Amino acid sequence: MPHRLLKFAFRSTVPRMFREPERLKDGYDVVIIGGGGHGLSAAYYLARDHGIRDIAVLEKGYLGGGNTARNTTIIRSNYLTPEGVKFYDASLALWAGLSEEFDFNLFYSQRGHFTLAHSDADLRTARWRAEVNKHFGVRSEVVDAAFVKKRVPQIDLACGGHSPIVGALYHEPGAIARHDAVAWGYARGADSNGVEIHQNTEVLGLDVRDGAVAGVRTSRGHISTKRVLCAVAGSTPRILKLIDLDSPLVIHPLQAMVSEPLKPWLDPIIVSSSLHAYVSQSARGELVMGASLDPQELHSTRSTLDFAEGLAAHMLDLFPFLSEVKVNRQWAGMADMTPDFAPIMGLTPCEGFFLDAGWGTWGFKATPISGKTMAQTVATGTPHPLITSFSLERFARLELTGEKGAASVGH
Amino acid sequence: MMYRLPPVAGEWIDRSRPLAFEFEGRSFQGFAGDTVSSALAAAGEMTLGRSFKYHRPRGIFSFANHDANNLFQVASLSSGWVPNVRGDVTPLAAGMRVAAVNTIGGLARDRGRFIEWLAPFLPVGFYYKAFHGRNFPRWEQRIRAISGLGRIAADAPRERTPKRYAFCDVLVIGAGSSGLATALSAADAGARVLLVDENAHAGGCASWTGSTASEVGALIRRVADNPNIELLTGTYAAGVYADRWVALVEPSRMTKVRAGAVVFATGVIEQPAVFRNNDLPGVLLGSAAQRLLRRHAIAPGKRVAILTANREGHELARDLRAHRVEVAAVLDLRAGFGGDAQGLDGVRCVAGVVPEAAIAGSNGAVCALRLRSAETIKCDAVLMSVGFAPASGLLSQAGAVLQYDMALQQHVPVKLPPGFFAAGRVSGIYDCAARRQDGRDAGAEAAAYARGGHLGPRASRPESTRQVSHPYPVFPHASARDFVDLDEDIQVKDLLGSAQEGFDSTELMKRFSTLGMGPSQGKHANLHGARILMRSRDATLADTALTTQRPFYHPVPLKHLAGRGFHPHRHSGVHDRHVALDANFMTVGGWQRPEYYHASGRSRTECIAAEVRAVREHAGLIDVSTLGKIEIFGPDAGAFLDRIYTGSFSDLRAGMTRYGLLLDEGGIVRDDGVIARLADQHFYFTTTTSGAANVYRELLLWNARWRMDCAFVNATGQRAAFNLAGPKSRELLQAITDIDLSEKAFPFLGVREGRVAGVEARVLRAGFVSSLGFEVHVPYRSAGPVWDALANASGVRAFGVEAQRVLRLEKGHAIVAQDTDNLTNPFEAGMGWAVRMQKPFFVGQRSLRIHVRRGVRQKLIGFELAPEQVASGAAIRESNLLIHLGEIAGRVTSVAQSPTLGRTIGLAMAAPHLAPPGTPIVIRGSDGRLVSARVVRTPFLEAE
Amino acid sequence: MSTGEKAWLRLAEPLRRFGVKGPRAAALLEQLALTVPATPNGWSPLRASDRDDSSNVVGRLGSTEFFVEEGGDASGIAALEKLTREGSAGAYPVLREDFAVVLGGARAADVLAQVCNVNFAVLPPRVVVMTLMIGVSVLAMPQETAEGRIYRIWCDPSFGPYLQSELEQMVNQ
Amino acid sequence: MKIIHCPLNGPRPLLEFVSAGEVRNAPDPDACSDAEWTAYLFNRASVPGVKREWWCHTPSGYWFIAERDTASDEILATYDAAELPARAGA
Repeated sequence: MPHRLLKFAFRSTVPRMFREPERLKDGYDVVIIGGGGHGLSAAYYLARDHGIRDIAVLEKGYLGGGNTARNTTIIRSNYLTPEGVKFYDASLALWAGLSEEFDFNLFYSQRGHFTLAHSDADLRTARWRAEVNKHFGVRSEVVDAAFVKKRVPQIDLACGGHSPIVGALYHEPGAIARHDAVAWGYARGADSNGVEIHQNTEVLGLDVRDGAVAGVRTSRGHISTKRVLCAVAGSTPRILKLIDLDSPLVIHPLQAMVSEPLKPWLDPIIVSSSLHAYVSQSARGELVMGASLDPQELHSTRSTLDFAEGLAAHMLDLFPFLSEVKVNRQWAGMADMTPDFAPIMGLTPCEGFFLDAGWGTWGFKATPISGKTMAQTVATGTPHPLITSFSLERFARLELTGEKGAASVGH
Repeated sequence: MMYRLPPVAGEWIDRSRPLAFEFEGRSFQGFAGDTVSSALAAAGEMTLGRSFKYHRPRGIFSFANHDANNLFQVASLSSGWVPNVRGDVTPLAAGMRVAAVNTIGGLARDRGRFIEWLAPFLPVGFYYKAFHGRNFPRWEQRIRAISGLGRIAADAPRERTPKRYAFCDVLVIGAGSSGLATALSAADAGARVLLVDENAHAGGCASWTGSTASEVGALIRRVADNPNIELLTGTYAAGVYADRWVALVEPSRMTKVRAGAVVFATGVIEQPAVFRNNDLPGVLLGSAAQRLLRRHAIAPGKRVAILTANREGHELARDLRAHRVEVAAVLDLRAGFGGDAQGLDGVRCVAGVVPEAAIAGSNGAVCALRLRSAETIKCDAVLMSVGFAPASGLLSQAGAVLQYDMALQQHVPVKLPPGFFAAGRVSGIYDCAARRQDGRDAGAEAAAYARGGHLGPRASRPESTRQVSHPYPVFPHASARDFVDLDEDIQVKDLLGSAQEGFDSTELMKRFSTLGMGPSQGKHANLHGARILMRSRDATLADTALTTQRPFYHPVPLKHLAGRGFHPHRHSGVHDRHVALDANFMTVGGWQRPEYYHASGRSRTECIAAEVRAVREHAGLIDVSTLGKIEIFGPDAGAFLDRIYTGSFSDLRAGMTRYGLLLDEGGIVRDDGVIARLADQHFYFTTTTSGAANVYRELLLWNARWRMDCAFVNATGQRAAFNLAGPKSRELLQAITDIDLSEKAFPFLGVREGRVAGVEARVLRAGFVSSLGFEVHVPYRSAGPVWDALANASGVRAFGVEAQRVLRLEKGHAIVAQDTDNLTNPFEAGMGWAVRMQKPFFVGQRSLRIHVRRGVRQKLIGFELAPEQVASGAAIRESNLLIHLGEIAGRVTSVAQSPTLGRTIGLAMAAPHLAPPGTPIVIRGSDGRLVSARVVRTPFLEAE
Repeated sequence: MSTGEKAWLRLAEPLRRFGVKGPRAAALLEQLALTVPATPNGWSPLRASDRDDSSNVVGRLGSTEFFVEEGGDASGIAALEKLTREGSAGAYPVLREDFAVVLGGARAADVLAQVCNVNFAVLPPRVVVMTLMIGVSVLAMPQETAEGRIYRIWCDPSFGPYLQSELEQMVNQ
Repeated sequence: MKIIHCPLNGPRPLLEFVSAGEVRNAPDPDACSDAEWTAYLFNRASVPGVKREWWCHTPSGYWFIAERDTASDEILATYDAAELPARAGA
């Protein structure tokens, strides 16, 4: 038994993991809108690496209650574009050390990640990603169907005879983590570095003077500040509206569902872009399943039956023996999609207003690196080298990233 | 100990039909009408399962699918092992083999029970605070091994259960007395009513709460006799979705019903009292005892104690005595119980009771209940009737607003979305007559709404003031085991601990403690969890919302959701010919297409090479029916195409074709095809196979915006198309057509209409795979004979998609979406020649101007490998990277060994500075080897 | 809802099919003394002389497109083909090689309920429904005949084999 | 599943429709600046609210206009594209 457990037996009270400040101060050095993984991570690195501790994190609801709480926790770096691969690879490097860093177990678990190919077009994309990944030292390989069968003996390679699996992109570093714990870990880290976290605090307005941020109006009073970081994913358009900033973001629901707990049988993460389905088994034994975005714009986390029906059909194409396995719950998050499937990070035309958005279906895996790079960007006022190609102006320059080519299913 | 009673009026079991089954390797017998759990209970089995975390012995608790105590691994005659079967509600079947889930070495000797000894070291969220570090992978493996419940059987078959659509005016969910009354009144108002109940029979709890079995029976008969009402029992509403779209799960089918109006008569979920060892087998809910008694004629014990705080508990006592079950005591948490105890003379009724702990006997089940008064009551069952929570899951899915009513100590719906209604106990109405009245009113309102009408406000709403729920039946114990959530083994201290650590909102507490995350989704736990949290914050439930409730209300098997599983696919008019020719099929855009044709004793590569050679040396035939085929008629047809495609078509002569390139508004290459002008106001053109449907829809959208005078016809599936290609194609085709194919009469890029093999055909001079070739388009139903005529012409060989790829590559033709990607503009793809920038307008033109000004950032080039490289076995594959000075400088988009040229040739998207012909380039093979190649002009093959 | 009698499926051969669309399509039908269904997405017997349960029908798809199915010598279709081929302004030919089946029997509605999310019970009797059937775009037309209510169903011929095999499986259950 | 009232085919489930997003008027390509053009290309009014959108009933290939609240997903009106100028003006 790990020694850490021993102390529990002899300790009656435990300290709060993060304080609950009575009131907002009149001003902060930096205000971060959004108490999800990204906002808290940015706060943590600002305080730890840049000595900026006078920070308020404002969360409309509860800590990590947005997409951090709703995503399906898949972590990988097998992207298609050099900028994407480098960015997410840096994220994985940070992920690996977080549990120790926070002395808080995020259940970061490397399981291996398969992107199944059902056609030669799929294989072409898989190889493209593998080649770019390897060029940057990221462990990805195109493997044959037999290799898939070896790692997942139960899978039906024929997919019921409808779209046989011809191979896959195998990404060994692919991992999952306990999503809530990520927000809590960063919250604890930020809190211990002096950051104030204010839950149930909604941003109602932004003061802008001569094109520069001056303050934030909240449901709990006014704050003056010269630097604001917006990290609110699906709510980004609402915030941008407050300073009349246009963006290419469109909000789409991203749905998921989870089965009853089963004894462990599925080790790696399985994604099929042709079947629009992905699945992994959590530490609790639940199958966490998802598919691609809902096609229409919608600012809601409602669930649909046709999503569950379609996904179930594809799950049974891959794993016919799951017919009697029950789905416990479905839910949805609001994904802020960009035209080129890459995030929007960095400075904006409004001085002092920094944007961390466009996280679509890939935000969770970027939690550490988005925080780290945005922290440096906010601290220095110039974009971190890893995020220069994710700038908001790229659209005006008609210089989109090429990530879309690999993102038919964003997991 | 539980045991079977003599026949009970209205029992659900059929004593004439005994069913033999097996549990944990031992033989048992129940009756038809039993559930797995009731059959075991009748046989005196108290421990039916082990808990999720501590592996504590568990037995029947809610007997209503509101807890996860009795989850089984079940193998029936019809299926292999099925995990997580809910024994409380699963009908017993003959020959079932049943075992408890989540045990190590069987239920009785479960080695997992020792985990409980570690309990002091495992506080709430302990796993967040330990196991990390170097050894995590090892720890995680162990944690995974002990977590989870049932086991999958990898050899279980794919079950194909049907799904159906249904429509009704009024859907009533719940066939208790409120639901039955609702259905009848809605039907009387002329509505077509669908009435569903998750139980095997209608009636709900009515027969033991105020009505007699015969009264309920009468209601049920009236419903059965009413032609406007369809009653589905053993069917639960799993989810409520937009526009009153409701998923009904039947044992072997899912029905998706569209309801004009929905009435929730879902009743309530009884909530336990929380005290030490309240999870012991033999400690169960009063309503569970009632179900066992009335439906399955099972006595909850030989000597039972009733822990109550409402009239229902005293009624239960009366009921048990009426069935000759000894009631040791009625222990009421309330200071007094007024008239509730009437008719219980001889039974000890105590008020103001505070429970201390249940005590386990040698069999692991309860043998006594100790009170704070230090008194101990010997009993083999403790029945808890201390309060209820509304079965509001479906209501909140529908968007209802529920509020906590302090008088009732229950959440009640205060606002329902249009078309939704609630009736009975779910609204806090408990008195039986009032429930029926409420149902009648709701039924009338629902029927009116479904007809598009609306009834005014009700004259009077039945009073709902009788308090049946104790405000705080929670009695924490110093040494815990006072369970709030039995699914997850969550005790009071766990919730207090979570709050203490800062997880002090309902959502955060749920997530940190996993309260309500188990298989029963907190049906018996969320309310007390919220009560404990609120008390710890000196607040009341009126100050907070319950955590959001999402689908599904009860879990749904994947097979029900998946249904039969349909996979729409398309067959060309000559699919049977391909089969006869032993084609190797591939799926493209929903079509089954020949990849290549097997030739005995030849490898795939050899077959493809032979097909290529046939085209180069003689003539080959390929089925290109999958190409999109669109016709445009009308005065504006030409002008419309000018605006859609990059080229110009209004000046195209009738009888001629021109290459068409389609961009999106961003100037990115989207699709291409050949556009033929058949007459002044009539164009016929092709699109890529996978683009067909979208391009047609997009054209319709553009014209919905432009409103030009032209009409569109999608002929994709209606016409077959075959390409006869190769030096001999002309003379072979000429033999079976009345069209003059001579170069003069039918020049390159020409199009003609005439007869081929006696069939009306459109013939296009095509150059995609060979300098000389004819694409023959004929009606779908005439495809067979035309194909035969072409295929049987002397020396013609059928070729597939793979050969076509090689052939077009030799001709240097790019394939959209293979040689281009989401960022490619026409100039980068070497298709600038097809773009008329000087036209007044075309889709994508404005963006192209920007692209042009900025200059190309990549260029599609042709390359060939040095022969010695090929000799040395260097293998280049599509998507391999071009490397220049250690950096990525492009990628291979197409590559093939050309049988005609005897060289490895390919196309690559490369940095512009590498584009000039003759430039040496380096390609990194998949094996990491660097292979040198040379940029060459395309086409690789000028003319055959 | 269902009697003991089963549902049946029959291929609608040897009827012929043809279509005409465009602003003057209706005029063309009238010129040939063929019926023009009064309302969009309605159908009627092809000629005034055809009975309600005739296999000769004309359906109106939207407002300016028409779909004709005709047996016997199919003279109506022949005339339409001729005129449109010669190029009649505003009325354009639509090749119709559709896969065509007839679904009937007491339990036909039960089969439909498994493949199609349209409530025919509440639709007018002479309606042509453009909808999806297990993933395939179809035209469906209810008709009262001596055999009771039947459903005439058409779809893109390349989907024919798929639709036929799925429908047959369900009919046989 | 949501019901959409197609002006041509009547109420049908969402399954039968695809959307092309908001009705937007392109700036004059010859008069507008690159910035105006790229703004038209990419930027969206993605604040929740009632929007006029293009919808297509796929089995009939019929495009029409739907006014939809992107917060509640409620569809307030559907009509033929020919009515667009009048409605947009209104």
